[in-house]
Amino acid sequence: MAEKFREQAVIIRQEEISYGIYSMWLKTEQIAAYARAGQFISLYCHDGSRLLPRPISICEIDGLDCALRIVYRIAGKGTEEFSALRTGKQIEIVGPLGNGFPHKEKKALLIGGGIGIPPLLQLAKDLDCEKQIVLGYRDELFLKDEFKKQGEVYIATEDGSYGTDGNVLDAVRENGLEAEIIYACGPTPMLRALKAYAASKQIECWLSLEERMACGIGACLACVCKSKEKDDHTNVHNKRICKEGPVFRAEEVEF
Amino acid sequence: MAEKFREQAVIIRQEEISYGIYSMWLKTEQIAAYARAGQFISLYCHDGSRLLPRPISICEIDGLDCALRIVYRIAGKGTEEFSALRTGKQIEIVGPLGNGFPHKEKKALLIGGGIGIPPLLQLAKDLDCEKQIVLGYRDELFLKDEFKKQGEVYIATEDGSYGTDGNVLDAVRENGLEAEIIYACGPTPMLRALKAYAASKQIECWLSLEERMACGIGACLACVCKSKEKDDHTNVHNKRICKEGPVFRAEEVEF
Amino acid sequence: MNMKVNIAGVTLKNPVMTASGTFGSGREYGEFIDLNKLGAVVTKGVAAVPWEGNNTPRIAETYGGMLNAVGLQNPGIDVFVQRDLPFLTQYDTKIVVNVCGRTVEDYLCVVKRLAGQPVDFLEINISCPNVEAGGLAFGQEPKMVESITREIKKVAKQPVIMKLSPNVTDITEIAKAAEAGGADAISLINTLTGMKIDVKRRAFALANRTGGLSGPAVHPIAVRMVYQASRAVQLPVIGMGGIATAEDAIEMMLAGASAVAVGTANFNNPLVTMEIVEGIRSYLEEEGISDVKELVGAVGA
Amino acid sequence: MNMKVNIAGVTLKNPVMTASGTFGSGREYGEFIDLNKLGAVVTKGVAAVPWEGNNTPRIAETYGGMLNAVGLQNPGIDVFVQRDLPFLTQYDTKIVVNVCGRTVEDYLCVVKRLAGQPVDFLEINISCPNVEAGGLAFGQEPKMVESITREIKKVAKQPVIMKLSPNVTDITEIAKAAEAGGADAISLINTLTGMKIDVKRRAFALANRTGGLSGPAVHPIAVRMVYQASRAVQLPVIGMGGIATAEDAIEMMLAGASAVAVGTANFNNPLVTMEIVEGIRSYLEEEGISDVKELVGAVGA
Repeated sequence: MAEKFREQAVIIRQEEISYGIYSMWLKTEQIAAYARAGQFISLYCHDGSRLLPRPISICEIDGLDCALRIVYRIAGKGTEEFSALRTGKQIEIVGPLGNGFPHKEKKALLIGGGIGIPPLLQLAKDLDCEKQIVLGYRDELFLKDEFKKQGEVYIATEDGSYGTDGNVLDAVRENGLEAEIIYACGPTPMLRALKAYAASKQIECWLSLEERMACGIGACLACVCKSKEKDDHTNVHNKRICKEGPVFRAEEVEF
Repeated sequence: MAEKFREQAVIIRQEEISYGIYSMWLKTEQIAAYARAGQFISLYCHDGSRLLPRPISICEIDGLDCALRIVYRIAGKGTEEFSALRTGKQIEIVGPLGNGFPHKEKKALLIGGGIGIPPLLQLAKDLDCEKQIVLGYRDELFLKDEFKKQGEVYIATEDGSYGTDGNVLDAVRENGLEAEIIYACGPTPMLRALKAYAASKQIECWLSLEERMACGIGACLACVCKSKEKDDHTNVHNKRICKEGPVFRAEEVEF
Repeated sequence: MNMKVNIAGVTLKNPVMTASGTFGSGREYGEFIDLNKLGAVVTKGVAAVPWEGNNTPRIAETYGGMLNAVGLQNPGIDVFVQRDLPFLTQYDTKIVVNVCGRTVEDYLCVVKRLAGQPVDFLEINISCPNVEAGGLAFGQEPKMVESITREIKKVAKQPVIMKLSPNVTDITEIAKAAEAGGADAISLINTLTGMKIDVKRRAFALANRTGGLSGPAVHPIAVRMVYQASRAVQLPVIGMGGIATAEDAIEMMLAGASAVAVGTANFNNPLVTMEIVEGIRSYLEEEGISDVKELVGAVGA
Repeated sequence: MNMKVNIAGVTLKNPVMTASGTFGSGREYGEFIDLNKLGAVVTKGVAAVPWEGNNTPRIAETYGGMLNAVGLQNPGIDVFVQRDLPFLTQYDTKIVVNVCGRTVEDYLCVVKRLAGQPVDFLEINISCPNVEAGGLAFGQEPKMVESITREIKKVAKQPVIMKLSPNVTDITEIAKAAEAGGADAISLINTLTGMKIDVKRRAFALANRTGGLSGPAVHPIAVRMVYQASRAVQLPVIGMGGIATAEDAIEMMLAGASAVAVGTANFNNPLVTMEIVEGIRSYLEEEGISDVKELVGAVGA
């Protein structure tokens, strides 16, 4: 049974790194020491009108300093509240949650789209193999330079302002990228396209999915996705994204 | 029609002056310039789970600096929230509300009990006549020295630790105090006793009442008290404490 | 951009009204906002004779909401007509008079008295949980709703809005009963019956023991009922229940409301109605919608 | 100080239970709290066969609460008995199995299957608003409540708790129907039917359109219904609905609940049940009350 903790984390620093996108470093007691790339944490609001935790992917892990980095977009009042927290303020978090990415020693494509980009950063740092990183943005770039330290980076922008004019698969094709394994996180249409692409090329493919969550730990069955086979736990064709996921083999899940 | 304002006030300073009792100075835009002794302001919580304003009596008015002082007791989560506000923080307030104390040039007794003491401080400063101040506490004293600057102060404590052992009326009797007018604020049993005392001595008596409020401005009819005569506004035997009050002639109201 | 809506033949300059009982007769909030900018002012309930209301405490805060048990204190129809109505007619807004009673005759008396008066709508409160007789008792039984609606329609000279209670198993039955009785519109939801106990004193927080729950806490229940009711009848629906932001108001209209009423939120922010009017306007602009009426029932469209 | 309570002949070490559907079968929250310290664990609803539940999104946050429309996804009684029950019996706590079904036969099938199992109570869910057949449909009609209770009692080997819906005009009628059918206890409230609309997409927030509202927002409604129901019947009442603090739990007991269940609050704080147990203990100490049972129905005393 994986270790999970509820803690009062402390904001080490926070900055807006792109329009409406924030990077926050959190000092934890234990969570960072147990966290893996692709896992997430639940963050709780101070305001009493908002009860549910906000699940946010871990972007970087500093195990030595027991610190975690998250990079998130303001998507509502909860994340807006988080974005106003200054250095030294506390925030209640639970984690690490979910399974995280597998680490395989195969030639890899790491593909991130939009706010699905951050969780790939820790993975890129961890993977000790040949890796190509494809990042898709609507317009404004973020985290690009940090990924560049980890491998070759290919960019696609929807407005064509940088790199390939189009989506991440356009960038894969334009640059003739090949791999034995794909790790990806991003919007559902992108993940669907990657699932089809990986199937057609017979590439192993791992996708990090997203869904509205309540408990974040597997109890409430809110955040399920359809699975190809009957799931061991649920005994139906549903998998819990917060527990069996958020990272799944592409063939396992239907979404 | 009295001027009322909704403002973002700024905390000038705040301190705990007795166990669980806080003194807060607020910088206002306009409210302080219009406020009178015995009026109150509504303070709104930051936390979204608490919707109703907290009505708190004005303790001191600094018209020149447009500042207001309130002294309040932590009575729940709302006032607990206020007590944590530090210098420079904002708080939404509405005021000035209610009628305030009349100012008569008669030999006066100012009588306050517990958290009903603070609103008498501004009155004591304003009244330009002979005045005797009687303050009743359970045990720990507060604001005593500030009242001493305004007139002769007599203290009663329930535990007998200071001054008269008993209540404010015991102190009035013990010290043989006499007056032509009484101004009072405090717990209901104290106000009832003062009403009876003033009637028996045929002294003019003004009491500041309290009741649970919602709107604070006279619209919702939550905070009424029974009145002896049919009230002009309500057309029944009820007066709105937030609007016709909180200060009433003792004979006018039944409580 | 059009912000006007039409309810039973009467045009409101915008869909934002006040909710009865939270706004007096407009005088107090008129010190904070320009009443001319409201779609309509809905008055506190008025009865044939003055009512004293319940004992205090009449109010208790709850999580994201509040309980009230004011008990329909009101000065009676005579003072209302002589004093409050002339105040309201100074303003360029529609006037909805909320009518309450303990018996059918009570309601009819007020409705008749208002026949010649400058009133745009009558809102019939058959859903107040805080009075012993009348109120909620009339509003939970479809047959009773139909018959009281019919009686009122016989004597009413203004369009009649029946205000419905959420304390029912099936809101569509009640809405249909109001329609069958000839109502011109329905408004919902009134408050949900609730209770708060002070654990320190081990006593009821309200003198009346129970009270009506309102505020953002109940908004999802209100949206659901407005959605169900607006699909069950052909009548215009005035949606209320926990509206505190322009988003909440828009949500209510998307669910099926032709107009909305703002109640408890006034207590939290006396300027909230103005902010909601402006917020709806901004939303329409941002979304490129030229007529606010396009929002009505547009969920899932 | 005594924290024990007795429900239908079964002694719980304290009055704090979990609310069905929020706590799985205890395994997940067991990573945060000591299940031995709970009065009882109430499992997620289990049916005769596995249920897939509703489409996603199944959840939406609301002001001071949340809507869920999970739709009773469950692994079926066989897996439950083979896997989840043995997990729970490791702990020194009482086990309440929540039973759901689409037909009376479905319920009976599960109840019979549990007859020989180490289960302390059956909680019969006749009040889920999120399934097409069964659920709420059984719980809104007194005659139906009485008859399904009677059928279940015929085959049940454990005490039967009927879980009631708040989506009714008169909760006392439903409570009395459960009593007439032979129920050993009642639990309330299940969720209130609500709806949320995303104004940006102009679409329902939940795939199921409507969902069940829970959380502190609904607490005053729950307290009122527990108060009414506990005075209408002789049965023990398990109170739930928005309990998030020890104060909320005490309030519910003062209203008339013999035990309480904590649901949505677990999502806000996985340790909340432990804090509530401790908070009740502290309250009793501060108030000089030697037995938690003295709180039951003690409002106004």
